[in-house]
Amino acid sequence: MLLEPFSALQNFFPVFLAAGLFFIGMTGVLMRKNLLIILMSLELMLGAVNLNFLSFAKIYGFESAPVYIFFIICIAAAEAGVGLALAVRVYKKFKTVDIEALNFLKE
Amino acid sequence: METFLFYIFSAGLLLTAFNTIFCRNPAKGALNLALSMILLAGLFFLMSAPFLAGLQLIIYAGAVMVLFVMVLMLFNLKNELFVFFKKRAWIWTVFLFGLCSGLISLMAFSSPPRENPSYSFLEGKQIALKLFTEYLLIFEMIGLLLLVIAIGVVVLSRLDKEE
Amino acid sequence: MLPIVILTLASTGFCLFLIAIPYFFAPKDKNSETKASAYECGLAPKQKRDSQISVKFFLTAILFILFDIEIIFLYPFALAYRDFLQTEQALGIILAMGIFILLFIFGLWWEIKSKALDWK
Amino acid sequence: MGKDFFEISINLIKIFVILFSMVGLVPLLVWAERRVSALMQNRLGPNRYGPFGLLQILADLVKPLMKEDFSKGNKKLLYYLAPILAVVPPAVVFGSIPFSAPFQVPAFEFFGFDLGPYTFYFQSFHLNTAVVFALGVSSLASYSLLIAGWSSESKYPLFGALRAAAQNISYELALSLSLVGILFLFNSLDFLEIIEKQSGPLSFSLLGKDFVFSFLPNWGVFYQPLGALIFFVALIAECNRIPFDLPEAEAELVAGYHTEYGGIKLILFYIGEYSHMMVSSALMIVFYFGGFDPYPFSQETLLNFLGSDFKLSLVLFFVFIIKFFLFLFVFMWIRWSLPRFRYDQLMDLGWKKLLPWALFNALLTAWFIFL
Repeated sequence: MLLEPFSALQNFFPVFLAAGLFFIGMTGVLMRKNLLIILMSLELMLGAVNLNFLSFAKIYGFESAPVYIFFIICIAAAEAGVGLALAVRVYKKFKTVDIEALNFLKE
Repeated sequence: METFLFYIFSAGLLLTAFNTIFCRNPAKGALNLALSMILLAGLFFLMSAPFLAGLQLIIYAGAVMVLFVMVLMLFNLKNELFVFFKKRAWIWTVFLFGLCSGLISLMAFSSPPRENPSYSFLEGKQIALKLFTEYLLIFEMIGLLLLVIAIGVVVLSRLDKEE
Repeated sequence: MLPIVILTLASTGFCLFLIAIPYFFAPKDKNSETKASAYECGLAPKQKRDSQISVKFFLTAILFILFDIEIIFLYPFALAYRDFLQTEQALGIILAMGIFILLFIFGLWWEIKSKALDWK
Repeated sequence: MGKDFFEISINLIKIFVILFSMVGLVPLLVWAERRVSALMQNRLGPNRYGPFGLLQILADLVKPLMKEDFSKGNKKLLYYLAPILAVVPPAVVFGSIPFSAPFQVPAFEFFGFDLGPYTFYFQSFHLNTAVVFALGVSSLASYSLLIAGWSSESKYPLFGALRAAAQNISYELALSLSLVGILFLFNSLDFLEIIEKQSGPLSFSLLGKDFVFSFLPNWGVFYQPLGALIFFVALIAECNRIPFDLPEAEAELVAGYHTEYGGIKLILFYIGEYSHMMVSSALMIVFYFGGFDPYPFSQETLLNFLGSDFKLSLVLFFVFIIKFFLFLFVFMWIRWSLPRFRYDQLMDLGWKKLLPWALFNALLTAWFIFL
């Protein structure tokens, strides 16, 4: 009832939502200095990709979308695990989680 | 009634997504992200994909979030000062979002969606039939990936014992 | 979907109602320092509250995620198992799942052998 | 929720009835637990107030209501959120469990509205992927532990919360693996279908020949006794009950993650724990003991014996209630007969013994089905 004038856009609403969510995640990655918040917003971006896949599956009948969502969920979880393992190492070595400290490779 | 719920969930999702980024204490960010993952599972549910919603709930809200909260407790972070890395990132976001929504609306008006869609491919059994017939190779690769990560994480977290 | 939302709201509302009752009826008195301090069997809490906690909990959580993903792959396989038996290339699929489970068992065996999971 | 106004209101009332029956049952369980444990140690449980000490429940409930609502620290919101999070996930999963067979309501006329025929489900909501939903929501229960421990702002509850969450997590693995065994057997995610497949005498076909044991019911437990045992042990561990309740043990960390809570908030934690126990026994019945399936006489004979399927659903409801209380008794019985595990024994059991055996059980079922 909200998008009556753009009735064609009615079932594209989750796609816009997914785009919005994706860019919120992107700002989180770009703007925050704390390593953990960056990992969290990365999870947010991957969740938005899932939502996008599902909405296009429903709109255009994209048969194998659930399988892609399945794989994205698994890889996102595994990646979060490894990212956090590295974050723990960074915290142990540099005593801070701020990515400013990780500039030792710069000469 | 369902669409009304749909709008509530998406509004809640955007709100918690903002909170995960703009909160001072990372632990509160983790809890906000957990809430947004639960709302995302609710959205999947509303889009008639209950099996995927259940998976999302188990993996994201159940496992990933507990990991984040555990790690944040390990670090015992004080409320860090509200530190932003770069101010210009905001402009990028708004610009790209505008561009993206333009493209989507272009696509929406150009190609009409399918008429009477049958969403049978969202149930558990159909996913399995497609997963194990067409995407068998990727399935094996993910099995190997998980094994490598399991071993890597253990080795990674044991390095300090030798030091 | 709506009943689930109503059920969650109803149960949270009930808990809030229970929490609100003492807010109105129970006695309220000043919040003394000793009462606010953490409960450590009556002794004054020794040191400030933050401290270093072993990595062991973190390792369990990561291994939980990894093995949970492998279980998640078993769910659709279990659902469509009887249909796979009818298809012609059934043996290929079951073989592939056998390899996957072999990797799972090897990962678990390696965790147990490398004493990553025991606590003391 | 429903086609017409009448059905929506019926569904709404049903949701609240199921929620309040669950929360109402909790004090009764507390009382029953004290009586059962007393009789086991041949002493009399509470029997002072009212018949058989039933008014003791009232006393247990009203006293914390009147306690001063004390809270401190700067994480007030989370401090109050933890008890709520302890109660909500079990309540939601309890709503998805079918108590009895759904029955058809014929179209009838009511004050001028002609209300169409619809089926009335004996559960808050009917999901066709209920197994994954129940597992997902019950995995949210470990949040209340973590938040409670973290918002109490002191070292010991934090340790208790971490240990409780780690234990909760590692037993969830064994839980989901034994569920895989069930899915191999009944390969459907809907509770009603799983129960429907468990009716009738035990009959399966192995290597072409099929066996029928008329005296044994067709329940899940006779196909997978090992899976049932693992499922039961994992459920006990999920509810943090003895012998797995080390994180809350008095001797260890004072009271674990809910040290800093008093008054009604502690009672909410108990309500959460007991409703989790109820959900666990209900899940155990649905998966392994045939839900509301009255074995000795099959549902059809009961149907034409009783006439309308509404009466049949009522009888099946009582069958479910009997099994339900039987399992609650088993939970209490175990609580007072087994010593408490040490923490590393507890985690070893979870990872090293339960998990491989659950995997073995799933593979065994797959192998048998393949034959």
